[in-house]
Amino acid sequence: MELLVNISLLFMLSLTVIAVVRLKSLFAIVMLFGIYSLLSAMIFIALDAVDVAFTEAAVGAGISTVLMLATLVTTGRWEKKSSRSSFLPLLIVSITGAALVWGTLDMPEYGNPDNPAHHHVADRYIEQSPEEIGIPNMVTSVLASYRGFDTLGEVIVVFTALIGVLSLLQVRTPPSVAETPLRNENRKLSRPYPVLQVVALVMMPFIILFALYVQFHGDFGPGGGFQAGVIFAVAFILYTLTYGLDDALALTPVSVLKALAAGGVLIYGGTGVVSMLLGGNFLDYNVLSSNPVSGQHIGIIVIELGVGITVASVLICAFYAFMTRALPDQGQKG
Amino acid sequence: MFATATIALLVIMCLALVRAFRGPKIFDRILAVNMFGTKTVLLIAVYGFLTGRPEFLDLGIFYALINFVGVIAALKFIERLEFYDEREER
Amino acid sequence: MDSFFNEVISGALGRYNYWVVIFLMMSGFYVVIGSTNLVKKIVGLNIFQTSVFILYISIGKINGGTAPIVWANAERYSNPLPHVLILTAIVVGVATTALGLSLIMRIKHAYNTVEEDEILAISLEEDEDE
Amino acid sequence: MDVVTDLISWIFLGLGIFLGLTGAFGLLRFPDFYTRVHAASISDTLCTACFIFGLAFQSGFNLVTAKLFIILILLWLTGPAASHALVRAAHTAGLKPITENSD
Repeated sequence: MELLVNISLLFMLSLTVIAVVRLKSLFAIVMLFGIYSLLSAMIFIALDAVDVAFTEAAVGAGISTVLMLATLVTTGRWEKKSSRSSFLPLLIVSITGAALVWGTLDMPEYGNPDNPAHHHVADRYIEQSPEEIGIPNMVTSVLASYRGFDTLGEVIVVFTALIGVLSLLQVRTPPSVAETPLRNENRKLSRPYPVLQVVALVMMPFIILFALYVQFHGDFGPGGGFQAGVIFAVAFILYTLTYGLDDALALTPVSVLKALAAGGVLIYGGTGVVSMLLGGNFLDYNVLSSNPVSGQHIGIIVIELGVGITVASVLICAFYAFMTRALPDQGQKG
Repeated sequence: MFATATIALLVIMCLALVRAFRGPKIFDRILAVNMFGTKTVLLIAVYGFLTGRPEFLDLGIFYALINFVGVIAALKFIERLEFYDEREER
Repeated sequence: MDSFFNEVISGALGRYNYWVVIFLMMSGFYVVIGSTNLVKKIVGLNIFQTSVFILYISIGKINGGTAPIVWANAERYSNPLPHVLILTAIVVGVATTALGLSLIMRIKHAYNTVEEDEILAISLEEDEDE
Repeated sequence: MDVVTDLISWIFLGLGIFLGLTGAFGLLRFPDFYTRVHAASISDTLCTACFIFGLAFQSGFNLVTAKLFIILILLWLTGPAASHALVRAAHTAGLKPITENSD
């Protein structure tokens, strides 16, 4: 049965990809990319990677799709007919693909427990992490503790990407207080989607509650800082889409977001420095408390918080920068 | 019983996928994506019961959410594009 | 002869998902090198990236295993290491996608097009003018 | 007792499968966008409910059931809202429904 699910999901993925290659309407391509992400997240669930499925759905079907759509608004929705011949790319792709397939023939069979990939460190993570770190979700303990350096690097990459985006695109400054009454008056006159606004308003607190649940329940179930950060960002994206950029900017000013993005990285790095001051290695949480296991607990909760804050504020801020380009005069329009 | 439900959901997803490919209008595609997302949520729920570990329903909650936000974003940007033309989407 | 066919079939069953993933990867690659529209290239890049993720996760799957979260009834768990690697890779992926898309927006602003060959033609003209 | 709950959840799941397939065929076979929305969104709402009830009878009273009902509420909130917004956007964009005189 699991085999059948797996095969049909892979089949649907291939169909989606073929459609993406053939279509010329970029809007349709981006919508299909959303489907592609949802499907691959479903495959991750079928392959037991629940944490990864969480992240992929959030990032691929959520954030990436929204950012691509925002880009399409400024760049136009049709792909021009290419003057280039498609023969050479096809040849290169076929040769590369054939070489890769040839390479898989030497790979060990899929799913065999004796495969070399499942031994060495993986055994240790599975057998000892519940005792050493004391939390049931092995992915979180590997992510936050055993491979804490790596994760710190990733958080810094995300932060750097925000710097890049902000140096390329400006976020609009919201209108001053003097203009605000007029704007509100305008909005009352032409409320674009009252039903959506009500639904969004009802959902906002629950989304944020859910994000907090994912953030702090990440030790016990699928979830953690990365996923919770994206969910926070999704809440504000929904608000921006239904109420307009100006209201969202009034709610979360860009200066605060920038400070939070840097602050998250600081919390993460600071935990490492504190553990050094207490006599351990960098990011060695054992020394944070008299009992190593509760030290690990404290360390993981703190650094996951840092990750969550950084990811959320980076994504919200990047989204605002994109919206500034995509919907420049939404304040007047309502 | 869960196996039957899983197969039925996969068939429904395939049918929605066909509509997403064929268009013809962009709104048809968005509708198909919306339906596809709903069925994915149900598939996650049923698959959890099928494998005997139905505790990952958090994912289902989140998929429902992300699907909604995706559809709203698509509509919002379409509205802005002012590019609705009678051309068939191919 | 029979044993040869049996070997081929069992080999194919053990590797079919690697092959599908390679097909997906190559389609993404084809979009990147074959199309001239920059936004479509980004979509192709994302497809390529996601199929690499699927490859990693399928390497981590163990038959009869379950998700690597401690569970009383579990016989064995799938390998958590690829999950960690891919989880962080996905978030870095969205960060780079955002950067790429904002570059495309600037290119549209500067050249008024996002088609690769038109941009090349414009910048060649500018070079000749100088 | 077990037989009864199994039977009830079978009935719910069967109904859900039937409604889901109806909606999917409607999405595929109906002539224009507005009729497709009709087919997809109406069947979707009840289909979701049937699936969730069918699964809830299987799981009994625990956290899983609570999560199932959260999913149900969320889908009931977002599904109709999304359909409404979709039709409204299509109408604003000038998409004409097929009427008796249009052919």
